[in-house]
Amino acid sequence: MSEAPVLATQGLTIRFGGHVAVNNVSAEFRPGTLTAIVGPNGAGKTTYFNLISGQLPASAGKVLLYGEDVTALGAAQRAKRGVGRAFQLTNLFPNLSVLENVRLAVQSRAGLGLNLLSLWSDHVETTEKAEHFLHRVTLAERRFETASALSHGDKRKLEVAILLALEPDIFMFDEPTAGMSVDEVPVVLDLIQHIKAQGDKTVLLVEHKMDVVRSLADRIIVLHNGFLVADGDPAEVMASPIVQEAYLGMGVAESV
Amino acid sequence: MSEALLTLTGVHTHIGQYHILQGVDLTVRRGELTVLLGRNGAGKTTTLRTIMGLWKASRGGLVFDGQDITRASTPDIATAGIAYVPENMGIFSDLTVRENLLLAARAGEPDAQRLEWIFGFFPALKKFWNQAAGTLSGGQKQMLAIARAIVEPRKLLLVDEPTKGLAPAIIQSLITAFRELKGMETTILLVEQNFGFVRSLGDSVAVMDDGRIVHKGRMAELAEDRDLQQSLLGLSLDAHQ
Amino acid sequence: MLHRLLSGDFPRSLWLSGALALLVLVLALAPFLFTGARAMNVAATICVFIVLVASYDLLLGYTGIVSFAHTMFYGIGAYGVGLALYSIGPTWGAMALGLGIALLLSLALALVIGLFSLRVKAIFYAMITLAVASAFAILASQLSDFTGGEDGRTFSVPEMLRPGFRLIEAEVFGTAINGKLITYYLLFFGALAIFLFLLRVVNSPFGRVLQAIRENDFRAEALGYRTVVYRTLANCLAAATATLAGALMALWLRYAGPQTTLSFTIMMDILLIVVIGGMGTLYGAMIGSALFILAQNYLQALMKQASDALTAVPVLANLLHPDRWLLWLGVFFVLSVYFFPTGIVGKLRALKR
Amino acid sequence: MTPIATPTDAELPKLKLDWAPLLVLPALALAALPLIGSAPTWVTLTIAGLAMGMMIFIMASGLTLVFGLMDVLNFGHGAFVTVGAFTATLVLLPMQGWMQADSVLMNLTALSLAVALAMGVTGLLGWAFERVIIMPVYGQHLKQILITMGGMIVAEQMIHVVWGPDQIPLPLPASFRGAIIFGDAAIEKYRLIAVAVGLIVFVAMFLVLNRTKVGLLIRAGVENGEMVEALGYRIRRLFVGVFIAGSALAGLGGVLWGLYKEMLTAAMGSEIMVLVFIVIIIGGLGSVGGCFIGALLVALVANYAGFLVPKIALASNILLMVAILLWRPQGLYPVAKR
Repeated sequence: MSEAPVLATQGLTIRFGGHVAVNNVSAEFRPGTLTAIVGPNGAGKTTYFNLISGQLPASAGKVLLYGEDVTALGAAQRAKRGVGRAFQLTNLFPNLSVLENVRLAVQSRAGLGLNLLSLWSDHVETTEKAEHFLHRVTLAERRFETASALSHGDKRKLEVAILLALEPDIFMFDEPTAGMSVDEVPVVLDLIQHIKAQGDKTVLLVEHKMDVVRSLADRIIVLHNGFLVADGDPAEVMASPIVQEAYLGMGVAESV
Repeated sequence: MSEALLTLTGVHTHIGQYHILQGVDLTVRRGELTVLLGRNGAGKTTTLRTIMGLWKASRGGLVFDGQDITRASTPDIATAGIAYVPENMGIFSDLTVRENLLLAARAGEPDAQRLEWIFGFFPALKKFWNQAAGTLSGGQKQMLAIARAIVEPRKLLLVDEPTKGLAPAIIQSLITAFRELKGMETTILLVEQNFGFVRSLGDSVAVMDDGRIVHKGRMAELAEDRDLQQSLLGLSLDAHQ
Repeated sequence: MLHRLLSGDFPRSLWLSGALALLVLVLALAPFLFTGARAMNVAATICVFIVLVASYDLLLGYTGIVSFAHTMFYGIGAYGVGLALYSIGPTWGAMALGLGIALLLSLALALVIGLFSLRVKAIFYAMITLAVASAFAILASQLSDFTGGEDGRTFSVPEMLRPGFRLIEAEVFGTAINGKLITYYLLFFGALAIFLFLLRVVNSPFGRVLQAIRENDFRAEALGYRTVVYRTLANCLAAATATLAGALMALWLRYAGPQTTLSFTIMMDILLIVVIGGMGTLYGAMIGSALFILAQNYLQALMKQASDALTAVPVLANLLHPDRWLLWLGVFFVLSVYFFPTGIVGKLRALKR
Repeated sequence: MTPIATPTDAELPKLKLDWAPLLVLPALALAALPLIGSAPTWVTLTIAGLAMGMMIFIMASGLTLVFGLMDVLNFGHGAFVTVGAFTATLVLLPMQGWMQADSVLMNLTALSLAVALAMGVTGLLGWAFERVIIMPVYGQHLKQILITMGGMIVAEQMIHVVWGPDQIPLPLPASFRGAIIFGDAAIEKYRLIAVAVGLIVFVAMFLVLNRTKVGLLIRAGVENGEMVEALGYRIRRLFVGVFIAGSALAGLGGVLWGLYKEMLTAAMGSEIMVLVFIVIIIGGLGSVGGCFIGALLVALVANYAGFLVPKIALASNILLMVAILLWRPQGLYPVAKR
């Protein structure tokens, strides 16, 4: 844990009207680690993600990437700097083919977007790369279908493939297995495990399922009502009375 | 066993090109709390939405209180006596707590005595009475959503995963609320993934998978039978132990 | 060769390919096939409209931007060339200068409007462009000392483009090789080149990003594409192309005025052609323009006959009066948005399957 | 691990009223005074601006509310303005005698009848428009823009078919003509009436939205229509009702505007739509309060600019829009969630 943090938030805050959805959250994230962000519904987890990846502008505080202040930058510029984001609700290009969905990510990574005089179909290397990533999420056979025709589980996988194709330094997964069938879940969990094992990537994971969190995370951050209420090693966090009180539901079991 | 209040017979529901419900048979008995369990994507929310008329059944029939509601519109179903608390709670965040409840009281102002009874287990609502609902916390919104469904007596209450991600203290108030409602002979159909929350509350239980009901029975039996729990609920139980 | 020329984007329908080939052939040989001035006018207008509509399709069909300012850019092109030739004199230099200034003005306006209002949703942009375009049209007729006001400006073109000019004395297949013919081929080859350029743009990596933005701009942004940049660029491209179309039209008419270039009726025509032809296909612009311009020129005459025949029934006569052309256009437009959302090209492509 | 303070159920912060846009209005009026130089001229222009602003507000309010409720922007809204004005002639021209009689009562009777008919017809037309043109394209912005534009063209052409291609003069009723002399400033009576009508509409709309159950339902429906249905209300009926009311208001605006100009043309609706769009953009799409302020701003600027630099009167409104959007990119009163 001696490496410098890739990503840090300092006093990050956002208000919607009078409601403070994320309140003064400071945390640092280092390469080779997987941090799970947990908390009750409405705790601000997804909003915190949106603040980091730039979908929402912060009301106060900073987001630092490699020590550089990126708070004023938009989502696209942060994506260019290595922040990759998968969404909780599937968020695809519905009328484009599965392959084109992934190729758009590959192309963004390769910086080809503004090339307006070459033929899209001439960029063979982007196609090959996209097919490779589709293969990894077991979607290669469906590459010519339109994205909207995929089943829910396959859409989730495509979402993951797009994230992989961006080849980011920071992977942000927002409930990647939500709504997936039992046999599809391991494919995605293995992928996340694999990313973490590469050692130079930073993974952030919002997840409800505690078994998933327990099997993957090196560290847990607990958000509650927009505040960061706990941050540390999984065993310690799980054992902490504040966290049990706030989230893990131990109190309920006793009272029932 | 009491008589049936709501009966679903072979209900199929399509959403776009997806065939979500594939022949659901379900009976909700008067005065009982029926729990609908199942993993994500099994079709629980779709079942509730189909009952509410928000999505139309493509085949099969729904009978509520002796009335065929298969083709009825959502407002008609609501007027017939079904209240709905959706998964996202459906709070009107620009309106105050009071205005949210006012909309649910179709006759005019909400009954004061009933309000006091609701404040008894959801005190936060009284505290933030004239506050925009959007400024409430997630738990307080859930309280408001349930309060809105019970501010007038309804024949049947549909509640979709009320505990999802809530803090224990709030879950505790929900348990109190549901106990109170059971005491008043309210019929409830509750969708849940949190087995711990419903095991002591439920009378009947139905388990869904892949758009069908795969198990029906008494909650007491399921609560005792660990093997049955394991075989039926597998992953979702592990996730919430 | 054809693959590279068409950027790999073939018509993908036998009927469509046939119709397009026929259209290109007829347009290419028009001076030798038709003799009347009217027929030549129709052919020239089709050429210009193909460019104008195709550039609008880049916005509407590919990027999902609704703009009502397209005629403004078209007008800038026409006035740019026209006013330069009018005030400096009929030289190639004046023409180039006028075109250059027009392009710069169009690009500047497109950039400003784009950066300003493309951040938000389609409706917002539609309203702003409508407001700006009508302000521009009013401005153009108010500044009558400069623009000629409502009357517009009639001007002379460089000698080579004048009807009196003869390239060769002999006639070819009974057609004089004069300045008018040269102007026509300037229009035809200009239009062809611009169309092929647009076809390349929509099939480039950039074009795919535009489609992605149309589908889901939020997601495109999260992939690292700055949607404002892409939309603005598309906007500028479309504006520049429309400016060129305006310049070509002015050369053909040797006139620039508010009715022929800035009027809202032309904006409606463009919208209608894009929808009827098929949004997001570019070929729709070709088929749509051809059909529309033909109908406009020959159906209106038919309407007049019908209206004259029905003077006994005033309401019917009114309905069929040639001035009510726009009424039927509007009805047709609404119906085609409902019933032919994919347009002629979409229908023809579906036929194949 | 780092334990951090647990949050509490602290008092939630209250939302504050946003005053800044309200101050722009007097600021603008005061800034114009030295430019114009003469106080009486300034008074006349300001009153004219307020009157015009009120009329634009009446026309724009329905449009912005329908957008807020249904996420539908009707580019054909201007047709209701024109139809309203032309319909009024069906009463006003035959009743010219009453209109020109020297009796406030007779004038008002004729006018009320005309307004009632105009609002009735445009309301009905709105209902038909919603059914035929808009209902099939809910939620599809692109098609909405195209199709409502088409509807606008058809309506405008139908005016020609029914009323012929010529302009129709529409004189003011006798008792509304002339001006009140106030010091050195002449204030036209009709402008004062327009201001009064506009204020009444604004206050009524505010009260309906905030003090009645229907208003509550409208505000709730803006946010989550499905839930309103699940509570047992027919949201479609509510939406159609709002659409009809908005169309009828446009009709009312059309009558007022027609009398103001004393001349009707089939294109008057589409011409005024440009101002209406600028107004609702400035106000913040969907915001009735913003629409009110925006309308007054636009009209004041139009009148001041029309006096100071007549050639660029309309362009001045574009500049105003640019300035406001640079200050508040979502308009003066942005509506949440959009």
